[in-house]
Amino acid sequence: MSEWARSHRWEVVLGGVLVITIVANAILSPYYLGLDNIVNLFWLSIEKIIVAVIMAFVIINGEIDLSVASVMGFSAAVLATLHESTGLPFVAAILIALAAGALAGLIQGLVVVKLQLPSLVVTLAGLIGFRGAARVLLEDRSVGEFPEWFDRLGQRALLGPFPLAVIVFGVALAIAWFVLDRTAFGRKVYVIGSSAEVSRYSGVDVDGVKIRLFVMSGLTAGFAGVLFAARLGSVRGSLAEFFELDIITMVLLGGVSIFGGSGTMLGVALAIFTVLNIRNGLGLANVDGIIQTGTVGLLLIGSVLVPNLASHIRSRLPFGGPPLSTADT
Amino acid sequence: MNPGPEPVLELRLVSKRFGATQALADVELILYRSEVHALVGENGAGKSTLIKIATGIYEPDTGTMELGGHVFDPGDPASAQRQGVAAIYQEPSIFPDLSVAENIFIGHQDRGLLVDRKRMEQDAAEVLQRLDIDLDPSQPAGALTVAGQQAVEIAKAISLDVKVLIMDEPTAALSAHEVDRLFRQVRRLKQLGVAVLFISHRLDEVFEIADRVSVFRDGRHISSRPITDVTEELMVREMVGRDPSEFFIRTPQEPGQVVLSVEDLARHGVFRDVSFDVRAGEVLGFAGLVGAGRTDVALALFGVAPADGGTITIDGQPVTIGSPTDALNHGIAYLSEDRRKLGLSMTQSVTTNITLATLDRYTLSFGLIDHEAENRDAAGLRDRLGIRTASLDTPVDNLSGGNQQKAMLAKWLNAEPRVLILDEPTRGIDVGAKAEVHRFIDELARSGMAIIMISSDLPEVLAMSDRIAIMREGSLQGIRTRDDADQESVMAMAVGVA
Amino acid sequence: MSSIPALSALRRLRPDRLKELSLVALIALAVIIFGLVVDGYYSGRFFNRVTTSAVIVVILAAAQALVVISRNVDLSVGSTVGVAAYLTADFLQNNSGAHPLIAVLIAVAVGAALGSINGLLVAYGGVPAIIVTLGTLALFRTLVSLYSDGANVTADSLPDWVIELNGSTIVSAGGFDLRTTFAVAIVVILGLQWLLARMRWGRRLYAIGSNPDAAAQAGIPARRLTMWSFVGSGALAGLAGFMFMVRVGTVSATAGSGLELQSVAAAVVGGVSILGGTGTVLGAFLGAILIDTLRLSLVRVPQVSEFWRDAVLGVLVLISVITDSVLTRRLSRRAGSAGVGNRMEASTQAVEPTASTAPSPITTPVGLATREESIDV
Amino acid sequence: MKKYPLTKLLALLAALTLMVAACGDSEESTDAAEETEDTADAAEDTAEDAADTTDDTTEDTMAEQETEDSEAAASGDAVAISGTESITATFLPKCTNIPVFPQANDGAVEAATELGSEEAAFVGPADCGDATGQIEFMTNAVTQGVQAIMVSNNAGDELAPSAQAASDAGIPVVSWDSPIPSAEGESVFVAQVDFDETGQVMADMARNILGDDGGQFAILSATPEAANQNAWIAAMEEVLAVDDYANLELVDTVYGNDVAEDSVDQALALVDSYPDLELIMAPTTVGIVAAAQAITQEGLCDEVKVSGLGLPDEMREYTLSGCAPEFALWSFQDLGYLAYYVAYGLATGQIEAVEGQSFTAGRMGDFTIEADPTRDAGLRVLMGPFTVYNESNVG
Repeated sequence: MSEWARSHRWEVVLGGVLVITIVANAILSPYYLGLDNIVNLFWLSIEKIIVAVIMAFVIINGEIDLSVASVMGFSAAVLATLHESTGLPFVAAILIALAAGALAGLIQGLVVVKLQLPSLVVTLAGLIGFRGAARVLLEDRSVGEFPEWFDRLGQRALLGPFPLAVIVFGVALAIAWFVLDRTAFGRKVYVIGSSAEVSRYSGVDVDGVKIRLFVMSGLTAGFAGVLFAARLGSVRGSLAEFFELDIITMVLLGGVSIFGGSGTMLGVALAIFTVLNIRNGLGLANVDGIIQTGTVGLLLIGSVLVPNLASHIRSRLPFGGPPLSTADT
Repeated sequence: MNPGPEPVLELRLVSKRFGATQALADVELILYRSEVHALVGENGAGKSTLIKIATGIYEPDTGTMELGGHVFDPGDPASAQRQGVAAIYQEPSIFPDLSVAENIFIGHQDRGLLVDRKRMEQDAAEVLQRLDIDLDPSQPAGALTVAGQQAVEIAKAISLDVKVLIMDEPTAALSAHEVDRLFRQVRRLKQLGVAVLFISHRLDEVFEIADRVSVFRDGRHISSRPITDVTEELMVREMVGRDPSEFFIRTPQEPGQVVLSVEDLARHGVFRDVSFDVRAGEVLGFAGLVGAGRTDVALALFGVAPADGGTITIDGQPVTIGSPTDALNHGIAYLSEDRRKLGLSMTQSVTTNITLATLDRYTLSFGLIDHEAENRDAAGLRDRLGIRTASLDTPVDNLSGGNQQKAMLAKWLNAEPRVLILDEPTRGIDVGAKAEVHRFIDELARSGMAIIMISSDLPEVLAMSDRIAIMREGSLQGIRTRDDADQESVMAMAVGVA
Repeated sequence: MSSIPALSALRRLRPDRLKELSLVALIALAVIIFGLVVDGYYSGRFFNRVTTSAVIVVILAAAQALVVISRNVDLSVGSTVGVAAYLTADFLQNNSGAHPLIAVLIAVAVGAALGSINGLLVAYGGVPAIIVTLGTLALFRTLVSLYSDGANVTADSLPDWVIELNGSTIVSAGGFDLRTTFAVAIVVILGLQWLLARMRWGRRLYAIGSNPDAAAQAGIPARRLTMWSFVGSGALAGLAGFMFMVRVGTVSATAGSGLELQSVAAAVVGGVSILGGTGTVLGAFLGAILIDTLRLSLVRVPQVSEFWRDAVLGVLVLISVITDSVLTRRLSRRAGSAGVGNRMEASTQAVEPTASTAPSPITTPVGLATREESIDV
Repeated sequence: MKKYPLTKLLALLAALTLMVAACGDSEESTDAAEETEDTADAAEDTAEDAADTTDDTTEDTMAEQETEDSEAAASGDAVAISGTESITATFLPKCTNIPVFPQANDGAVEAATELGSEEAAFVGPADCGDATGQIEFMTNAVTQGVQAIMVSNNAGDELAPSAQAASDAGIPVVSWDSPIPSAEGESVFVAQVDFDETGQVMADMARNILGDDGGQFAILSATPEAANQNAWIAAMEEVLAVDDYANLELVDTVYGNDVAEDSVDQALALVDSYPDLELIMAPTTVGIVAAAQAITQEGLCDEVKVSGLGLPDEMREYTLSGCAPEFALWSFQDLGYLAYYVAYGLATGQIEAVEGQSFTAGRMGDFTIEADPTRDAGLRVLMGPFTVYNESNVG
């Protein structure tokens, strides 16, 4: 146990913060522990956190995808446009929308890999471009009147109190953990993030893994966009605008190194839970949105700073332990 | 050659302990003005700790240091430099984006806040000239070879007016030709009154350059003598505490079928007309200067930088190799010369590194990794190669250089290649580990593997190879059998005087 | 090849200069193409539009370059602009008689103060810059929102000189104005370019970004310099905040949001490597001008409707980046092979990937940064 | 008419696919991108054709008549809403950083104090760009079990599911400033002015400024998504179709996203693109002041005027300088006050959200709930009136 705790120091810190948050929320708000609230807590940010899970893969792999929020908007816009102007079965429209998301990821992945451009720049262009594509499709219109079953999937509980999206998130998290921690693909993601050249020299298909990740990122963003459309019941060109920084914040808070090669799905999950609980607790206490954002910002800095300072102080003490390693330096 | 009578740096009864490890125990070392003092010892002997103490990275637990007769307590490398002690490492720590001149003067432009680029370049040119180094001060340092970068570091030390220059394995990445040039610079340093502490695993170099030699073992100071008083055998015995006769073993055997055959291989602007073949059970050595194109041929065979002309034949079948995956599928593996950047994923565990190239073998359904099988194989290789590590889950970064080298070798052995290309397989590892690596090479050859060994260590190539291919400026000069090759003839071909 | 005079001139250029040249070529290309599509495009009016509009991003791109060169990033610049703009405007509405320079000083001081928070956390707190500035991006915004309590400062309550400053012109020729704000931006850019190239600390910033470990060994006070680079970045963002107030007149608590990504885009398009160590302030300036020219030109192309603009802009940015990197790579390859062809060590450099000690920003296929291996001592 | 988005979608997907195919070679990908632009142009033409035919909503004369009828019918039995108990409520603006919303909240606080009730929680997203951020606050309010929710809807029907959830939980949802278009989950909309009247007022201001000869003008709106702005613009376009306004030529509609900087850029782009432009009409408090600022700074006040909906505090200087001779707005404080009265009345059961319900809202007097003529479904309370500001009354 202590061995595990030592190698997962980040997760331990986050777990502590999460527990404190939960206890504080439970004491401060009588509404917090209700089942409805707990479901809502996930449901209200479900699209962001689903994308955060795949973003963790991309960042561990040493890349970044800034275009996710725009791809969410783009896929949803494709879905809405097909629904509005063709007689296509709605399920087919959904599939095409998902394919559009995957295609967006594929294009960016190919540019990154084949032209060897930094993904930061490529996906920054994607961020502008795919948002633009969504606006091209929808202009100033809001498209709704989706089939009732679709709206219901987004808005009503499906299994017990859980809406589809929350179930999807749970499954996605489990699959992500499995893939990252247990499979050869996950291993490659880490090793490439740690050193792409070593991987290349070891016969790992670096380009293939990267392209697959970008496609997965696009596909997941597309999926999240479709889920969002179902939850909102209608789609506009601005859907999910500005989500990217929130998503990246959650991943980095989860202890994933921006330089790639390290981070765990457990850490990302804990970071997601922590952020959601803090926002929910503050929301129930009628604290303004901007202060919620600021609190998350403070937490992001504090969660790296405090262990750093603690280890600094400890290293000054006689018989102190070895310095804490931070998530990324 | 009399060592100058004037002591510059004196370390007395210096000790340093890390947790349970006594890294240094009451060691003594005295450097005199205008001498080259060699420090030898196996990895873990305490050389690195000593350097770090002398350059202010560590503080000694006990003991005293004096520089020029005054107490020397540097505190940090910058302050050590200011007081006159600087160090140069095996991997030069230069600024790739800055010019040569800027690299030389970056730490100590004391002419106010402004940088007078012209004057700086003039000054740099002057320093370089004093050392007989032929470099353009305005060119970016990142475009230099390792040797060039080291020369920049030496120039930097000279511009700092250092009294003591510590050189930590400066020749590890250099070809013989470049080593000669480095030694010229070292002798020039000596003339300028500098005390040079020279650390190397290559004993022949120690005999060539050093005035005195100190041996360390297990954190203790074993001996310090004038070079004229020691023999190679004595030095090795003191270093390892055992008999040196077990080095460079090679069991002669009859090679088998041709496994790999290369015909007119070329890559535009890099190498051309390279033809050779390698048989099962044979070691084909590749000699030549660094930059002669040996590594490029290896990279072409391994598919990293594929050839654009010629044919590669394996077991009589022509093959196309466009990527490392292709190469591995055809049974070709390549052990890189650059362990840290290309060989090992430093932050990952020993097991992860060993199975990295063979991950598919441990993949069950759903892509699940069979941890049990993976750990079993890794443990097997650990035992077979004698990799010393706390556990298989330890990041390879925590292993010593020799054990890292063995872990890298384990990765490729696990791939069970038919053709194994070893690029500088013993660079920067100590005598003991080197012998072990050589023993493996021999063992692998006996098991029927075809081995291509690139090495800048000429005695090593001569001792280990059945045949030796010599390259110069991108073309193959010729292939000699072991019997009709010696240091002089191979070197002559490599530098083009033959 | 080397017989072509232009090429032999090119090969004497440092990579940074090549990059700047290729950006100038791209801007010229964009101007020519848009000139064919937009009536009256070559007018002083459009020039004035771009120069006044680009001022804010230009200064921010320089701020970003300052930290990115030392292998950091400052995502909080947009929020810093907001805080500085709001506090300065708030000061002016309460002290309308204050001298303009006092207002500039306040804006710069506020920015520098916020920058020093970032700097302290990064340099002395050991927190990676992206985490710190992602955090302060939110925090600074929260602070200004709380301070403003939803109230805007409007042009109405600001002294007249604030509104007049944006239109004030130093020289004018044929409708082409040199606006005061743009002139200030130019002075800032050239000054910073000069400082980074010629001042000791400027070269040291490059050194830190180029190889942090070597910088530590060379005795470069990396922490102090990192600290100051953030203070500088903050101060410039503060100046940009002042410019924001001058240009927009109405300042709300959300002033300047979104500018962080724009500044990163400008700097990166301008050739400042996100891996640190390379790039120039001049390049960042050109990057900002390129993006702003594209953006403002597109608004004026009648064939591109409101809803197509972002999509086209995204594609254009991508094309610029691709063209630029291909151009730079080709030129530097030719220049490189022509220049050192005879030297054995150097000639193998181009093809032997193992020998170079640091990944070049252009050829390294990674997103943000490669892990820096610590040196084995 | 329904076909054009599909054309565009196909063009876009085709272009993207081309880019993938051409990715290996950067020159080719440039070609592909050019092709995107070409197809863009083609699709764009179709889009413009279609836009001309989209507007046919309720005839505004009909709407006015209806309003008068229902007021007459119900004025007899107005319930005077009085303070009986303290209720918990949430007052949810589009965002907290645009001054009109805190002003509205001041009105709500005033009403709560009069009624002896607890102040409603004033919470919301920080940024109006965050269109779906209100959902979270709405949902939290339901979790907290508040007794009433007052919301200025920033999205379209995206808020409807959560409003419906609130309704299902028995919480009255009173929208103010900007309604939920489908009226799903909404009890009643407290309208500041009649949306058709907004179109009329804007058209009148344009005619006053441009004179009888008329001339070219353009609209600088908030975001393409903003429901109330879009309704006002549509209403204005209808008015323009009438003969009296035939000389007024609307040349373009652009969006400044309610961001000052973007609005400045867009205003200047309009001036550059249309040399004969004489007026920028900005039905948003952010856009109007940004446009006025830009025009003033560039010294173009003599050629181009600014009008629209603006805050007197922000616009005073430009009105006095003649740059923005006329603009209009209503009192947001009154709007918040009235919204709170309605919400309180519904929460305490004093009134019901049915057509014809009349009530007295403190200092503001009598109102009647009526069918909302600007939406297919939904009820509204019409506050009114508009105040048109010019140099005589801007203060």
